[in-house]
Amino acid sequence: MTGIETRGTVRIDIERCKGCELCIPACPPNVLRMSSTRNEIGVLFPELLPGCTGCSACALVCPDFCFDVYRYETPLHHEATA
Amino acid sequence: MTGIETRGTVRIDIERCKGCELCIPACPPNVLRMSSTRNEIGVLFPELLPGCTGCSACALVCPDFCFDVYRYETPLHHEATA
Amino acid sequence: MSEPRVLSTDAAPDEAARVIEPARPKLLRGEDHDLCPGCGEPLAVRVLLEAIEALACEQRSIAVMGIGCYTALSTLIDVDSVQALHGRAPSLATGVKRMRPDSLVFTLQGDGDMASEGLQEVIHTAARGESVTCVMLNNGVFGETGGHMTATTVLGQRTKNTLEGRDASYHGHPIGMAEMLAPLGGSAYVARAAVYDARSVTAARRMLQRAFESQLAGEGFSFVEILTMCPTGWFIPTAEGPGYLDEVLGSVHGVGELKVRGELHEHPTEPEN
Amino acid sequence: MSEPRVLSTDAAPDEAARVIEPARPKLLRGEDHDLCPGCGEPLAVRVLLEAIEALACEQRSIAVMGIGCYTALSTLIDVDSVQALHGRAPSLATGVKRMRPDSLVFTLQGDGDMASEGLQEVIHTAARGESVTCVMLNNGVFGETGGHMTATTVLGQRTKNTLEGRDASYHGHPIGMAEMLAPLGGSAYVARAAVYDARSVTAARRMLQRAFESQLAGEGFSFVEILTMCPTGWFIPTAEGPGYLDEVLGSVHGVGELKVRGELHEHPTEPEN
Amino acid sequence: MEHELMLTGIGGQSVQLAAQILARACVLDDRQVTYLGTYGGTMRGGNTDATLIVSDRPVSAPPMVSELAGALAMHHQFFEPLREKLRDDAVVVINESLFEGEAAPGGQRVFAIPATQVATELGSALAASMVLVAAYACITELARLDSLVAGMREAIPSYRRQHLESNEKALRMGFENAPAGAASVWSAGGAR
Amino acid sequence: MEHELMLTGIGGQSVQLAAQILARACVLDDRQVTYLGTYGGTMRGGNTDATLIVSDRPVSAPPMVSELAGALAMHHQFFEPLREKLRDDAVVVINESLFEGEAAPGGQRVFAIPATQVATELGSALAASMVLVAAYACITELARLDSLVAGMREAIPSYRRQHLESNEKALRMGFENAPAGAASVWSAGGAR
Amino acid sequence: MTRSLLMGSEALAEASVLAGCRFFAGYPMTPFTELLENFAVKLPGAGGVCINAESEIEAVGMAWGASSTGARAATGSTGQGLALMQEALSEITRAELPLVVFNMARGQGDYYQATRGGGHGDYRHVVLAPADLPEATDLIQLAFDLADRWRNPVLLYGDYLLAHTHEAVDIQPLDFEPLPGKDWALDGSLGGSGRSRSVNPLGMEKGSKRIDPEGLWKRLQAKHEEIERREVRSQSEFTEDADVVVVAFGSVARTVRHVVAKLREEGRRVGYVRPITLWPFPLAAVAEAAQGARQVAVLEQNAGQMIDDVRIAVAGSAPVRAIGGISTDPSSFGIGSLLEPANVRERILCALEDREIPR
Amino acid sequence: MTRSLLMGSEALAEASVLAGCRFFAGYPMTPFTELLENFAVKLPGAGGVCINAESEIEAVGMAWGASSTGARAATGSTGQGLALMQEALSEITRAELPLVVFNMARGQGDYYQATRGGGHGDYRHVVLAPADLPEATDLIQLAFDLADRWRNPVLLYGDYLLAHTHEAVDIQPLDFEPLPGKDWALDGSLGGSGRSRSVNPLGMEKGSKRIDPEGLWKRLQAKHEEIERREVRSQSEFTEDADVVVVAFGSVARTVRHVVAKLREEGRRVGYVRPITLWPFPLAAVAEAAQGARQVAVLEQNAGQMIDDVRIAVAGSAPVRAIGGISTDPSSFGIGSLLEPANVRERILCALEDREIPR
Ligand SMILES: Cc1ncc(C[n+]2csc(CCOP(=O)(O)OP(=O)(O)O)c2C)c(N)n1
Ligand SMILES: Cc1ncc(C[n+]2csc(CCOP(=O)(O)OP(=O)(O)O)c2C)c(N)n1
Ligand code: SF4
Ligand code: SF4
Ligand code: SF4
Ligand code: SF4
Ligand code: SF4
Ligand code: SF4
Ligand SMILES: [Mg+2]
Ligand SMILES: [Mg+2]
Repeated sequence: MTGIETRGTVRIDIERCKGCELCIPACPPNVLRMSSTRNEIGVLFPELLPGCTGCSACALVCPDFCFDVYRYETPLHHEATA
Repeated sequence: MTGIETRGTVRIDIERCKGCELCIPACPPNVLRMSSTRNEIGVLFPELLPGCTGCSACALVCPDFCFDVYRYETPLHHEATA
Repeated sequence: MSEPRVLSTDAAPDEAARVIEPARPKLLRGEDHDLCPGCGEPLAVRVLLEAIEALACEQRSIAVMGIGCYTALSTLIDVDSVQALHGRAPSLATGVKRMRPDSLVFTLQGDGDMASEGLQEVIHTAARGESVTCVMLNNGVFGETGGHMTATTVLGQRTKNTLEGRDASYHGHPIGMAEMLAPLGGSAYVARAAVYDARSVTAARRMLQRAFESQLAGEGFSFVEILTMCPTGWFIPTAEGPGYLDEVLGSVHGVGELKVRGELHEHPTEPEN
Repeated sequence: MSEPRVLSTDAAPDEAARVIEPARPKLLRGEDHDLCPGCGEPLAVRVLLEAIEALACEQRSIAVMGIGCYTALSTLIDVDSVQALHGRAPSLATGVKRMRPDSLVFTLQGDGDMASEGLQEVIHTAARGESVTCVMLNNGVFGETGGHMTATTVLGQRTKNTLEGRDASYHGHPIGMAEMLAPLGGSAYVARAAVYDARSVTAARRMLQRAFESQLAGEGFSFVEILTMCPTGWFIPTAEGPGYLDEVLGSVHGVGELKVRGELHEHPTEPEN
Repeated sequence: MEHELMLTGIGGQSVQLAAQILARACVLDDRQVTYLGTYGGTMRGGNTDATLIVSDRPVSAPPMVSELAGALAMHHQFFEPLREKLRDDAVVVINESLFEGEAAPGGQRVFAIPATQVATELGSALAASMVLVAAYACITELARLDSLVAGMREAIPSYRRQHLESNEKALRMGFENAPAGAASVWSAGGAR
Repeated sequence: MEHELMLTGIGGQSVQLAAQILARACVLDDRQVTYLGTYGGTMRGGNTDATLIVSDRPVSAPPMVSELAGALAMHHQFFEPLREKLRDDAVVVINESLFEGEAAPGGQRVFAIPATQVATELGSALAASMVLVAAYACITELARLDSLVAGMREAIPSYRRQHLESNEKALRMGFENAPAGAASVWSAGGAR
Repeated sequence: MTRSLLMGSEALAEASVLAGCRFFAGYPMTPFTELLENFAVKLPGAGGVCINAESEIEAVGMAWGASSTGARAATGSTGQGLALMQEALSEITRAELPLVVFNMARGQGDYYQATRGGGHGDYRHVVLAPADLPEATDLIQLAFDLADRWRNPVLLYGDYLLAHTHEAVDIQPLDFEPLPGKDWALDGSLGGSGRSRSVNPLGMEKGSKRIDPEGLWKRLQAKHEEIERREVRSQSEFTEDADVVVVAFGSVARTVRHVVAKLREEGRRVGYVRPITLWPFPLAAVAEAAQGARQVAVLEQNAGQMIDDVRIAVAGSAPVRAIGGISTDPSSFGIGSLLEPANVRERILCALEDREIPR
Repeated sequence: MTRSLLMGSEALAEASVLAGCRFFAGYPMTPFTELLENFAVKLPGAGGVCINAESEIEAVGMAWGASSTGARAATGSTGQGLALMQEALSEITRAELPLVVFNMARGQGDYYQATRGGGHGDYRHVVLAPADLPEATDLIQLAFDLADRWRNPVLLYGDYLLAHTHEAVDIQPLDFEPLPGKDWALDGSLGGSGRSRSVNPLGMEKGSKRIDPEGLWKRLQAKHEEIERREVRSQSEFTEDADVVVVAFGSVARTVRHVVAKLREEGRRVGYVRPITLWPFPLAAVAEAAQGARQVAVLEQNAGQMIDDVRIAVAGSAPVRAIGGISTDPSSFGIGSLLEPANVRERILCALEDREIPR
């Protein structure tokens, strides 16, 4: 198989996100980055890139409880770029 | 010289004495004992026997500040009994 | 250079997957809250509730809330709660526990609440060996009233009235709450946690759970201090909060278990799981 | 058997003699007081005043009085004094000292006053490194209100509500005030004395003097705890007071210097003279 | 009949104990009783008073009295305020062993009892107030000896159990050596 | 002439800072000013309002107004209470970049300024309120640009000194791109 | 129970336990100390708890916590200790918790404290002021009932005389109307159900960020107005044809009652009104008694506090005059000469004869 | 000084330092926090000290200590923090120490606390209630003067509006009559002379076992009666021919003043009395204004507290009616709609037109 292995994923409630960026460095495989557009209250929010491991770190450090974390039964494989 | 050497003495304000008896065991040469008569407020008070050294222990432990302690320039000698 | 691919995250995945960590534990209600971006307090509250769940104490817990920013979270906490005055939670917890000896009774207080306004409450409660757990969220500031120094603010820390850092000669010295409570005869479990990264958050949950276990076992008083970020009161960008916590607060208020089952630990360490 | 000879003690001796110890030091006024027979508090007050004299601070001392039996002695103390509310003396002392930085400022409090009602006052004052000396007369009871247990009452001690002795499982554990204050960053001198015999009284005077010296040298906060007899609150004959103090209170609240010039002593001992 | 009396002494609890014993004895004798102890000042070792009102109807007066039908004095110190309140026909019982000076200038009936001496002879100087209160009860017929003893047993706190014996002896000595009914408050002569 | 206006936004201090800058600018321009900031609830991150009264005589009205001659909105959330108070002839300046919905149903004069966008382009999204307040001052002629800049320099707390530059730029951008005097409060047309 | 000689404090503790009190916390202070001692002796045997708290602030906090679980709880002190509890007492009122608070006061200088409080914001406590011990053992039972009924603190205003006087009393349990259930009481059982309970003085509710303190406070105000309508209690005697109506409460009223009865026997036209509830104050009873009186004389043992309420009640229909005053002993425990019949008599005679009051 | 835009808290701190205040201690609480912040900034430069105390109880204790040395000292909080200070405040009054106390209150629900206190026993504080910032900067200077003159605490009743409103003010130092020296102030210098000083609230004196609390308290009472005679301050306008006289204080009075002036312009017969001293209350001014009025309307932002004093003043000569009420915002900081002109206007119109007040 080609591409990046993605063992897990997250659901992000971007409307609740306050843009604190705590989740970004918390992600071990570094697959979160801040968006370039803003949400309803005018802040940037995280976006997910391929390679999530479903480790939950983001959920544990998000003060606004934006992340549901899932682990795939079978890992997916993504291309790194869009 | 005969008799007991008495290097010091005390002045006792027996009217202030509340009869707690703390001075009695405090006296190293053991020359204080409680009276058999009572003072104005009805309690027994200390009496001095010969042999005081002027060590101040009684004064230091008396909660009612009854003792002035003196040391004789020249020790006296007393008979032990009256 | 091509843009990295952004995955869709607005719904649960279509593929077969199981939930590892739900956004909210069972005891955390679904509403949002108004605490500042990057605040550490919601993280502590989250793991506290998870510890209750882990011990299956959902239906026997009673929270006593102090007054600080975290107070606003009490509407999210789906356990019975009584709101105390600023500083007074340990006494209320005492009254609650004596009348409900089978309940898991805990306080949730800030450092301003516990170490400044109501310091003697927690000390007396600990000395009495009261069978309650006191939890202190320590950010070294009165967050709620604008970020002033508290009795735990560490030397060098930025606050509203120590913008150049707390200076002992002018502002006095911090009090280490865990260190003060651990030697007391009545305390059974005393620990200090922090919530600045995933590992520390997980450790905080373990310590809370062990404190609650201690209470349930009737060992005496238990205490968990949790270092939390307050970027607002520290006057720093939110993203710098975790690092500042670890380096500035954490260097003085060392993390680990100070007392377990009534035994003092000479070198506090984090509990194994 | 003939009676031992009783010497006259109603006046100064006729023979040449010098005063070794006057009944009252210069700063103790001549009136009598109404404290109980065998009370230890007047002994502590005496040596406190002597320590002031020894440092020639008669005209620069300000006392802040707590509320307890010793309060009645404030009319005997010939230094400026301000009467605080029960438990609140350390804060008053703080205000006094800040406005009179050249004065020797000290509090005189009981264990009920300092360790129960106003516990956090002294801790905050110590942590702040306030340049005052707090003196606690510790008899393990609220003497004034009838001899109930306080936060320092040692396990096994008799009080009005622990006639069979304080029992940890029912009444909780005592707080060691000196031990609690010594580790704080702001405290410079911390010691515990007792006044149950001439030697201990003399040592108490030395410790008070060293505490005051520490204050005058601007080292920070200083603290002297003094164990005192309360035969009334202990429900024992006056003559048994000293022994009870030494054996019961003294065995838990160990006498000695815990911190000198900001350095903690691992094994507290009494100061040499 | 409402009999107001006060007891006074220096410090300690013995005066209060005596008053309480008398009060309990009167209740046992089926009277209505109001009793209040007060201590002078915030200090220890000051004066201590007790006020008792004994009646055969519900007591209406407060236990702060302006006029006294009776008084008991362990010591002359602090007796002044009581003396000022004595009615002309009051009964005054004093501890002859310590009391100095005039107890009742207004012609009141005064009984001098060597209470401290009697108690000391019994081996417990502290029981002087027992001697005195029993004498008062006997002279005024305010309470019976059995009731006094029973009242004393009710009143002694658990941590003072060791004093039961000596107190009982003192009560008996006081009662038996006093002039019984010499100023009865119930008889036509003594009552008002 | 007494001009009552309110500013509203979400959380943060930027709305308060904007209000304070305008207030200081008016003082520098020799007007009487009363300004009050309020925060919604005991919580952080809630709404935040500011009320300003600018006058050429001593201000008699309290800084809690029932009717508004002007309003500034950073965001539509929390604007409702202000809308209800708008006079028919009020001036409303909104942050077009975030504001959704109708700002003034009563026919008031509404000016839409892309404040967040302008500020973001200047490299400091937080300065959006500067853009907006400067636009308001320009449109209403309530204060001069120089006074705004001077007022901003007075108002910025010491620990925020790093923002002086970007704030000044934002004020200038806001002022210079707004329709000057389009609703002057001092002119016959704008004043009441 | 049978008649036995009990100290006031003992009887009050006894009657409280009889009324179902199961929690007490306090800190010693004369003349409150013995009440604490008696609770400590009696509660454990009744399945309750008494804590010797380390301070008054901690005591009221403990009682607050106990009450939040639905237990009948009480605390107390003397006025000075109650001063320390003011923040808690006003907040407990807003949390709508029942609580019984004893003020074993030093005299009557705490009338303002009891009726107006020193807490923050608007709040009211029902204040009961017994004149003697038999009445007090009834009123304390009423206090626990009213506290639960209105979910509001009820204060019993006693003093040294009440606390320390021994009387032969026979405490009888009283019957009251059934009370609503305490569905608000915390027991933890609803955790996780979405319906967990919250005892909150700030107007916060589970599941909602919206806080409505104004709504909460207005609801309280309405409740307090209802209490004003329903719970007024007082005793009046000899007021119909009285030239002088004396108003007095508590221990002072005990002496007044005694003295007025004697004066009536002597044919003097004097009556009295004795507020039993200090709040709600018996405005109507005082107003009615004042009708036709030449003077309303207020005899309180303080610098003049209840006289405010009397003036409000009388509303100008008769002159209101203070005939009491500060009166205490060297201990300041509040047992001043004003409590003695002769002094009270003299002051009432001054009012009757329009003489100056001795100061 | 020249006119500059100052937040109320800043102006108050500035005026205090100008008045010689050299010590301040406080604990943060909205809306008091900024006052503390401003003292912390201003005092050190003026040779004074500001302590961020660890609690309100400690703050008032520190100020007490500072005052006992003769320094001009102040403390404060909001009503809730002041609740915690009640024990100290009543005792400081008995120690006869000057002290200035700020209540940056949340609304007007602390009127009872300010005027009757929640401390123990009889005591009084002078209470000054400015309506706006320029007046406040004068009154705070007066507060320091009165505190020293009477050796009694003086309380400044402010609120969120006063503390947080920015106005362009020009603080001018005021002149007062010369004050007696502070020979009671502690400096330690008389130790050992037999004449050492004692600042004591219990009636204890050096060298004597005798304690005379009654004497002390009566002396205080006489002083307080003297203050009642000498220090009453109020402002009245348009009362001569008014149908309705509105009584209001503080920030509410600011709105009332604004609205009544407009109503007069419209020809409505309405006037107002504004107590500037809440204690001593301007009984005479209110009584006088009530003469001939059809109604006295009390507009206060609480459940009805000052209305007691108004009733006492009016003494039945006109009906007294409450037209205010509880009014706050979700934060409960006290900035409710009652402070807005439109609502005040409507309520006054209700009084003029005998309509029901909206609740
Ligand atoms: C008696 C009292 N004083 C002051 C306050 C104001 N106050 C509310 S929260 C708070 C600070 C809380 O600080 P902390 O406990 O550290 O909690 P944080 O806001 O940091 O979460 C203060 C001082 C109050 N509510 N009550
Ligand atoms: C606020 C308050 N609570 C209670 C009291 C009553 N009180 C006076 S002295 C005292 C006990 C004092 O005990 P301690 O400080 O140990 O002094 P001691 O009498 O033993 O010398 C108490 C409880 C008080 N004065 N003030
Ligand atoms: S679950 Fe782990 S890997 Fe996935 S986004 Fe979150 S932190 Fe990154
Ligand atoms: S941690 Fe949460 S609130 Fe912060 S940026 Fe990430 S998703 Fe947003
Ligand atoms: S001075 Fe020493 S030797 Fe003399 S009586 Fe006193 S204790 Fe005894
Ligand atoms: S120590 Fe003092 S009070 Fe005690 S018996 Fe001796 S002389 Fe008397
Ligand atoms: S002020 Fe600090 S503690 Fe409070 S919500 Fe904001 S970040 Fe959290
Ligand atoms: S009760 Fe105890 S402390 Fe108080 S005077 Fe008596 S012996 Fe001393
Ligand atoms: Mg904090
Ligand atoms: Mg003690």
